[in-house]
Amino acid sequence: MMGLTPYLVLSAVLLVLGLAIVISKRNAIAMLIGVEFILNAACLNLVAFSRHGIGALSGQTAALFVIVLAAAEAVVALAIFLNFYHTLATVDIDHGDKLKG
Amino acid sequence: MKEIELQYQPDLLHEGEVPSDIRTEELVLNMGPQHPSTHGVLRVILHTDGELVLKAVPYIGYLHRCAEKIAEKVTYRQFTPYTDRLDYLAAMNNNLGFALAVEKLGGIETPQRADYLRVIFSELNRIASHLVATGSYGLDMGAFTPFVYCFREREWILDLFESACGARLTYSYITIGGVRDDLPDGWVGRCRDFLDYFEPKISEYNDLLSFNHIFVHRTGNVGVCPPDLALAYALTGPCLRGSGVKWDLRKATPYSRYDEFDFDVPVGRGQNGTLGDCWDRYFVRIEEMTQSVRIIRQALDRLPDGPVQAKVPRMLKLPAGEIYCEVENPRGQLGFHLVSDGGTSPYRLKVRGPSFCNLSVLPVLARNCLLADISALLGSLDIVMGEVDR
Amino acid sequence: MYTFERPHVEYQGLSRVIVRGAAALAGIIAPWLRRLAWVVFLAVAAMLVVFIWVVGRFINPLLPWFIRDLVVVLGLLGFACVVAIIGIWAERKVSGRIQSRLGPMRTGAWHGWAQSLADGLKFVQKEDLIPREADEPLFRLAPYVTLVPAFCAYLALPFGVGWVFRSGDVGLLFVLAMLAVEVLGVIMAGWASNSKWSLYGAMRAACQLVSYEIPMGLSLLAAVVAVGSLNLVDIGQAQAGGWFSWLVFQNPFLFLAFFTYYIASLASCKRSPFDLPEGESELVAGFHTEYSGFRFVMFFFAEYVAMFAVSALATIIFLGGWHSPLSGLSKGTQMQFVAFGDTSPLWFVLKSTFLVWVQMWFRWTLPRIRIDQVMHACVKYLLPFTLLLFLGSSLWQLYDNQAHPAFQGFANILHYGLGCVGLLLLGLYFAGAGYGYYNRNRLVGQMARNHLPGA
Amino acid sequence: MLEKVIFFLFAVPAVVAGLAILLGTNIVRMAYWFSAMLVSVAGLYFLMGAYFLGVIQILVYVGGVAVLLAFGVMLTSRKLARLRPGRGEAVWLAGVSGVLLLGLVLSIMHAGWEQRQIVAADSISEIGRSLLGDFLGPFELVSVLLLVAMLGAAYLARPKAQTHGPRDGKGTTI
Repeated sequence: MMGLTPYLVLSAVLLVLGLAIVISKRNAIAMLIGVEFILNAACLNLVAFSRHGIGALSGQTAALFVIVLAAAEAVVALAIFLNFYHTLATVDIDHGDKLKG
Repeated sequence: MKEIELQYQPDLLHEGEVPSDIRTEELVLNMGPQHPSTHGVLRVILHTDGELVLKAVPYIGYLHRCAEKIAEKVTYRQFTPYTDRLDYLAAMNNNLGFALAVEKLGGIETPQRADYLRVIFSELNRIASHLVATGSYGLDMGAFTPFVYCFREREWILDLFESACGARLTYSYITIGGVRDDLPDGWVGRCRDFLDYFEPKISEYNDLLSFNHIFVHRTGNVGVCPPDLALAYALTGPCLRGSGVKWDLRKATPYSRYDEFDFDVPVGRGQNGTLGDCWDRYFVRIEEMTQSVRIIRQALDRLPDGPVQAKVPRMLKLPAGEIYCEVENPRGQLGFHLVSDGGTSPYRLKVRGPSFCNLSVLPVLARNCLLADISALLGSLDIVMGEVDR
Repeated sequence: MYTFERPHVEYQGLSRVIVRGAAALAGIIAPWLRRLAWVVFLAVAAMLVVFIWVVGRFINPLLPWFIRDLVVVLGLLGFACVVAIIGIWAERKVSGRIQSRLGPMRTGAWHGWAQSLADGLKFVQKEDLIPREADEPLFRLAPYVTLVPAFCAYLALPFGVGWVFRSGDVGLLFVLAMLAVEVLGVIMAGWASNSKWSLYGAMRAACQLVSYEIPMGLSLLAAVVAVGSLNLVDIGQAQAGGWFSWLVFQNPFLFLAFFTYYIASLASCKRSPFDLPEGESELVAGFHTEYSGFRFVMFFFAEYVAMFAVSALATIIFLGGWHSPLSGLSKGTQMQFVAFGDTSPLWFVLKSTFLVWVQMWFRWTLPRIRIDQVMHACVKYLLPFTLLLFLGSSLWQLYDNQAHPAFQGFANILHYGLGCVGLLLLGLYFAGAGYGYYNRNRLVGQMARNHLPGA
Repeated sequence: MLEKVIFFLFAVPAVVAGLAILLGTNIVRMAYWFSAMLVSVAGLYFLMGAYFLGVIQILVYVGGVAVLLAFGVMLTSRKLARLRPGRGEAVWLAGVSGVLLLGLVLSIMHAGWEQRQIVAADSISEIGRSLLGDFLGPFELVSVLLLVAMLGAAYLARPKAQTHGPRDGKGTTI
């Protein structure tokens, strides 16, 4: 029987990896991947707590919400990036400081 | 005429058409010369944006064999086999066109039985050629079965040809002064058997392919070629008639003995979309097969006895002069411009290939269509690369 | 001047050992296979029967769980392979018969049954081509990513009560998820090939498969609402009792949902008329243009494995699963098969095979749809329609119970009526097939008969 | 024991995928590494008995979001943005992340969680009940949000220029 700790450590590693990806990449899609990493780390935490801690299945339910939100976020973000790409011909978010393309 | 050409001029219109506020990824796609739906060795350069084709430019010449130059070095009789190789799906019709041109310039009279046989064989070959065209059009649209059905029927025609002249693709049967051999015993009966078998099959193709909902939606309203555009680009044959222009050389300027037969000229009516779309071009071919069957039946009924070959010297010399003679091939008007200096071989022979002229309209029709429509367009124009490149 | 030079590529590592071994083995076996084709055929059939019997009778209850699992997984893997091999052969025979040809007749003794095995041997010995500009790791990985999820879907498919590897609460969702993962491999293949035709195929696959997952799932959910479980075994058991208790006849919404599911499943398997990702008259071969040899075989396998998987799902959800259509007539005493004692897997496989055959029938009859029509059909028609079906099915569940006797009576009449419609459709099918069979010589015409003696 | 093995079977690929994305420069491979991470996390959900969540993770994330990302990458990969930080930035980033990770791990180790094993019940119906019971408000909010996201994405991705769209009606292909 494994405890809660390995899951939490893994989720911490994923979180830090996601943060590092978001910070280091300038490509919008790579940054989106980083954000998804962070969300997955959070989900992992929630599920681990719902399995080992208090609160019955509310952790899983919350994780479900996170997945749904992440999907919606990815869709909107990609639509924005594609528009961005169409107007600026790049997905480098450093070029995003122009108000008009 | 001038403004029509300008209106449809592909390259003039293309500039500045893509709105400049959207930077699109224009992808240059090389379709062919090895591609399943280019019907041979055609190469089309497609400028695409996603699935949308902005511009299509055909590049030809992969099957060029200098047929016209060869004609200047061989005798008139020797050139007949070369005409087989022009439009290899309709070799009989090519033979007929060349023979008629030579006979017209040389003033050679052909026997009546030979004329009737010429009509029968070129109409049979028209059916065979249209079978290939419709079958492979189904294949282009992703329907495999009509292709096999059409080839099944074409096989019978090829058997008939084989028993008459020994060849199944390049016949050289219609020669200068008549046809090469008389019919073998029982050929007429077998031909009638085929016609009886074949006529009901046409409605089978209609059920399977022509009026198939998916097929109609793939080909209707696609590649619309209005009559003025078709005339401006000198389209002939089913491509012209598909645009609703009632022009068939067999009716308009009857050659051989076509004036003796009773048949209709089917034209596109735009019944499943717009007039002149791919479906109209396709369906004209289906209807023409019925008309060909009608002609063959009449010719078989009236087939006279007698010789099949006029007396023509082996080293035929034509009087000096020039002549242009056109016949209605399955793909359009095949023209031979023959210039003679009185020698045993032509001084110059210019061939007007219908596929070549029909292909010229592709860049106009293929602008702003989808990638899948390119194969629909190419299939409905029904080109044979042997004739385009000559 | 560009000169075309291409290094001769050989398989490497383990693949090389496998390929060489298979080739050597083929050299020894092939002559004997030809001579003893009948014996081999019967032996393979007998071995399959014995294997199923042994698994069903003895291994199941006695052994520790991991050996049992291993045996069952291997059995499922074998089953999937057999499905693919027979499917490829059957596709050729079906296409041949539809096109008034014979299809393969020479390989093996009986109607070319070994044709797909021979093809496999041929493909194994082919040169392993990887384009120079391809993204090699992804190029190598893609066939596995396509094939493995299709196999994984079988892990949750129940072939009968007790004939299931794992019957979880999420069986249905698991199968759907595995079918959804398959897209990833297709996109990977299309991208890694570094060919524009492949890329077009991958783009089309991504559009089409992701869009059609939604109507597919919604049609299935309409049935799930009627049963109240996502467990495939429960759904199957809810339809015990013969033809009229199949879910497809339960209410009009489910009747329509069956057809919407079937259309969407055609699209999700990339089968005609939705075979745009590999439409060969437009995209040469689509996403697997650059693949050859065994990697191509894996894509081919994946297609047939997925075809059976979606058909099996349709069988379980709508067509009564493993229940015989006649079981209502002889309640409690299901037809006893001498060796098995339980005929349910046979019924299951039979029904699924029928649906696979219908997929093949479609493929050899219909032309291909254009990409914009595919998307319009999904977003404008199929998606709202399945949403309505889902809503209707939910409402029907609300009223079709003891509290509303009048509606229940009406529903009961409708349900038997739909059953009769189903019987009528089946009868029409068999009448048509019988008519075609008895007039096969006349319909095919003299030409085919003269050229194909024995057809 | 077995649980530990399976845990590492899934945890290691997830971390490797993260590192590969962090250190890699090929954006297409990043998308596939990302899906590898998603599948690993789904495996961990299965390990924890959250079957429904695991399946949903595969269905929505791998079958939907990852495909979408791969699609987006293919559409925009012609001109790549900078995928690797400069040297100084990298050192700075590594330091900060290291410290952050260390702090997180240490705090997790010393938190002293009160741990109870919850018997995995019929999780789907439980989740369903909680979705329509305790979480009804968020549930409705999320559905509204999904609708808004759908409309927003459709609005953003609408065709801008009329001349550019595919055929409108009939006979405009000329």
